[in-house]
Amino acid sequence: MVKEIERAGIPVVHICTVVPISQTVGANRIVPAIAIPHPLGDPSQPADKEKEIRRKLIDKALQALSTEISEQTVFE
Amino acid sequence: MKLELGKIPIHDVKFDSESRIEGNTLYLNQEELISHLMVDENIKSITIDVARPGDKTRIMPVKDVIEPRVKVSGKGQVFPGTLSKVETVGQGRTNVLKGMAVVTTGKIVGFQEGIIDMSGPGADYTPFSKLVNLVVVCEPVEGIDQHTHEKTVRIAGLRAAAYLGNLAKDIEAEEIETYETYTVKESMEKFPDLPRVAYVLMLQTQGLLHDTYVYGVDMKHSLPTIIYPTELMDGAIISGNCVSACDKNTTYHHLNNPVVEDLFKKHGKELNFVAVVITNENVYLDDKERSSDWTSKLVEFLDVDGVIISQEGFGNPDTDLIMNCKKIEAKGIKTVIITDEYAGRDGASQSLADADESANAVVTAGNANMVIELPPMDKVIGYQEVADVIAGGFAGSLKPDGSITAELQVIVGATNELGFNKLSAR
Amino acid sequence: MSKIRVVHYINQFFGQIGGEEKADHKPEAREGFVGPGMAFQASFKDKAEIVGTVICGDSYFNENIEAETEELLTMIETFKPDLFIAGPAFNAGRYGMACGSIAATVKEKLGIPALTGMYVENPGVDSFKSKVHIVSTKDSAAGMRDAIKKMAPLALKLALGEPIGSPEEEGYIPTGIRVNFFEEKRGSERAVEMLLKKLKGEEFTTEYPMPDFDRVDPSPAIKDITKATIALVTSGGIVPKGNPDRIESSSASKYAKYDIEGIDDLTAEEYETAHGGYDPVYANKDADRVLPVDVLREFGKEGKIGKLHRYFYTTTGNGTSVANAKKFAAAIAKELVSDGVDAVILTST
Amino acid sequence: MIIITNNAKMMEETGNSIEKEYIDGTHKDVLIAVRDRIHKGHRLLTHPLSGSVKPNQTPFKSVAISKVPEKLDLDSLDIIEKSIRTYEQFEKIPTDNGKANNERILNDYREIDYKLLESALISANRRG
Repeated sequence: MVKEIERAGIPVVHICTVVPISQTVGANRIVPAIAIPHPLGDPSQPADKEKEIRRKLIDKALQALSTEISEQTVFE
Repeated sequence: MKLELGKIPIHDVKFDSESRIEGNTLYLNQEELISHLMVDENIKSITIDVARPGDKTRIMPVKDVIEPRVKVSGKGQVFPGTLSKVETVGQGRTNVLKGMAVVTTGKIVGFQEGIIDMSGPGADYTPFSKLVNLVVVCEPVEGIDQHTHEKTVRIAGLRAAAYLGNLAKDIEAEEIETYETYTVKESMEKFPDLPRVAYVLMLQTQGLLHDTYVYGVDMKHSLPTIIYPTELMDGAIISGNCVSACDKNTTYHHLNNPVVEDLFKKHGKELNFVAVVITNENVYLDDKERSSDWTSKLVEFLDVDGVIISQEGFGNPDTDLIMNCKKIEAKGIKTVIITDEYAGRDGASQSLADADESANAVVTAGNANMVIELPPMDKVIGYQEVADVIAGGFAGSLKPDGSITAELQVIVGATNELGFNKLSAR
Repeated sequence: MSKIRVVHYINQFFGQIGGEEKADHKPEAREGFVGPGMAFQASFKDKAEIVGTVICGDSYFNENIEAETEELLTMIETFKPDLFIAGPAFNAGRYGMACGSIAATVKEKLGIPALTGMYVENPGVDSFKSKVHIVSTKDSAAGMRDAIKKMAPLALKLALGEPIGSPEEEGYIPTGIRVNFFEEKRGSERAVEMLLKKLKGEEFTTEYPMPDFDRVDPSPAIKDITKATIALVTSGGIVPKGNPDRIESSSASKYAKYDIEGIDDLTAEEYETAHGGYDPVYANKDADRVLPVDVLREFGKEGKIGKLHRYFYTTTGNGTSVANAKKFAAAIAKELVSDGVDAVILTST
Repeated sequence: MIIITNNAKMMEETGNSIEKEYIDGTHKDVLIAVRDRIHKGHRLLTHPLSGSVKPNQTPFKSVAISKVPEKLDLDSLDIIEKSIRTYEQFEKIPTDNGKANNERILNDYREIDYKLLESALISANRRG
């Protein structure tokens, strides 16, 4: 999925829980997510805290999209 | 360990009152061979036929192909642990009937594949169309289960081959080829500068109709182990595999393992052929992990620089193949793998069920999904009705005139993963 | 035997109509050869004849792909060709896409052999190499002579139905289609030779390149993310409540696209997940946990991004089910490009 | 362990000591059911492409998975996904099972599927 979009010339950041799979499918910009059933959330946290977590992840994703890379990179 | 193979060319097989070899002709007393095989109480009847290269003959469904051999000198007998007593073979001299084979047929399961065409386009894809084949058609007693049926036909084939081989016991072969493997220390001293190479031979071991026996041991219950290449030449490994006609290794293939032969050709000149590591292809995933751990450990222990890995069968053995490759490469040992492909009839699909970047040196035996037209033959040896099943079932279709449109996978040995043939794909 | 009838496709530039300023040139058909067609004709000698040439502007074609392919097809058909040649397009991207697309369509719809030529990095190569033979050319028109030298004989072979040799022999880019053939040496001998080469560190060619690892070079970074239009794509199966398009819970055979204009938050009342592969409770309670529309809306208002794209794309399944995903993604990618999306955030569970 | 199967013989022969989930469906339905279980944290114990009988031949399939779900096992996921992909590849190849699959042949397929898994059970039983 990632590859085809990137092939069309659009940078993709892949936010996913299972980083090795993302690496296998050939994503170039990878941001590790929280957990499989809620990659961008944490139900154990209060709502505002959870939103904050999500904002941080998206910040990281945007930063990844703004970073020049030459090879597969995981933005921890 | 050193073995001499005495090659006795056989150009024809004829029925006669006395079984013997004269010149390049094998004369066979049919009744004698039949009664020799009828000792198995699970056999109801046996018929014997001969198919020669160029004949308009189709043999189906083929279970196994076996080359007749006999021990002339050295320890043990051929097919140790299955037909003869367990004793290490692979040294001394063995006589081989070159140019002929025993072919067993048997309808062990209803959908059994396996065609040998002695002429026509199908003949180009099977090495056995170039041999004079003594076909043993085994009819089992009623009510026998598939497992016993398989064993009965398996042993009958070996027995027939040993019977024929025995006719050559006292013949002095004109052409003798010598194969010698040294012990680890000897070979290091002899060839200090040559790259050390081992051969990882993967054997199909999954259960009913998918088994391989080593000195009589069902290989799925064994850990990977080391065997001298010359042991294979005396029948230490025999096939109990009836599925996947195109890429199963028949006993003939094990006796004439082409990787072993081609490594021996360069042995002592460009490489040092250290050993054969045999391993299994089990269904249970932990077994796969364990066995591939062991093959990589064994080749590391042998201190080799390079390894050739050959596969048998389709699908889950791809996983074993990739595990072996990956783990051996991870130890810094270079690998070349031999496999075949199922890329779809149009050749556009993914060829293997598994893949890894470390498998960067692959030899392919071709796409088994390729469709081939097999014209009608004058004679069919075996079970004609099986054609209906092969035809209607999955891989092909039988036309009223007896021609078959089928995938290459129904032809015995067509995409053999030992690299027995010249077929490839790109 | 009568001469093979050939139709040739070229763009406005090679049709001697004009450069980029004429890229919107509408399709036209002419009798005989035009431009590079002359060199092809010379190379065919009397075996084949270019009976017609079809010319179309690169932009015009690429902006109207489906309609144009139809129109061109009709034009080509009227010449009753036995063979179709497009280009060569060298490294011209839009020209390459046009050549590949038309050649593939002609081959499929008219049932005649078709051939084109491109530089290996032309985007048309990846899109069409499995559908039509593409001769490998240099990256500019300076390689025209060389291109025709390779294309003309291969074209004749295709037209005459002669067996086509390997990519190396014939000069075309490997199609990715596996074709059986007989080697000179048996497999085991090839394996031993390959191993010896690998051991010596010499070059060797694998007979089957592993497929899963074709990497795509990273796209350049977004220069100014605060101006960028960002689209959301997910394999986490987020759909409007009730799953109106019936996206399957696993092994999905389709994807869907939903308008999120005016939606600031994905609520439990409106959205859920169709994914059958994970515990859906958390995503059903708050789908933003999988598809972060809420945060991206906030970021849009705060000026951290240009804007969130009006549509999101969704399917189920996970990263490794490549087969279908590839198909969807190609379709999605095409839309994203034409919608002017600058970057994509793809979320997976 | 749990055996996911659409093979009636598997249900009959292995007795009640082993947990089984019967799938009233196709070979592919079994693979999908296995995949869903893997996503829930079960581990694959046997290879879904067991045997060299091609996926478009045999209508029967049995796969063993671990009993207790833990965290997602990536190797299992990888294998089941690849197996489904391979299945789908073979699915496209035209077949005419109606003509060929008489009861005897169906029984043979049941038997083979059963025996292949049985060979795995022997391995599995050695584990603590």
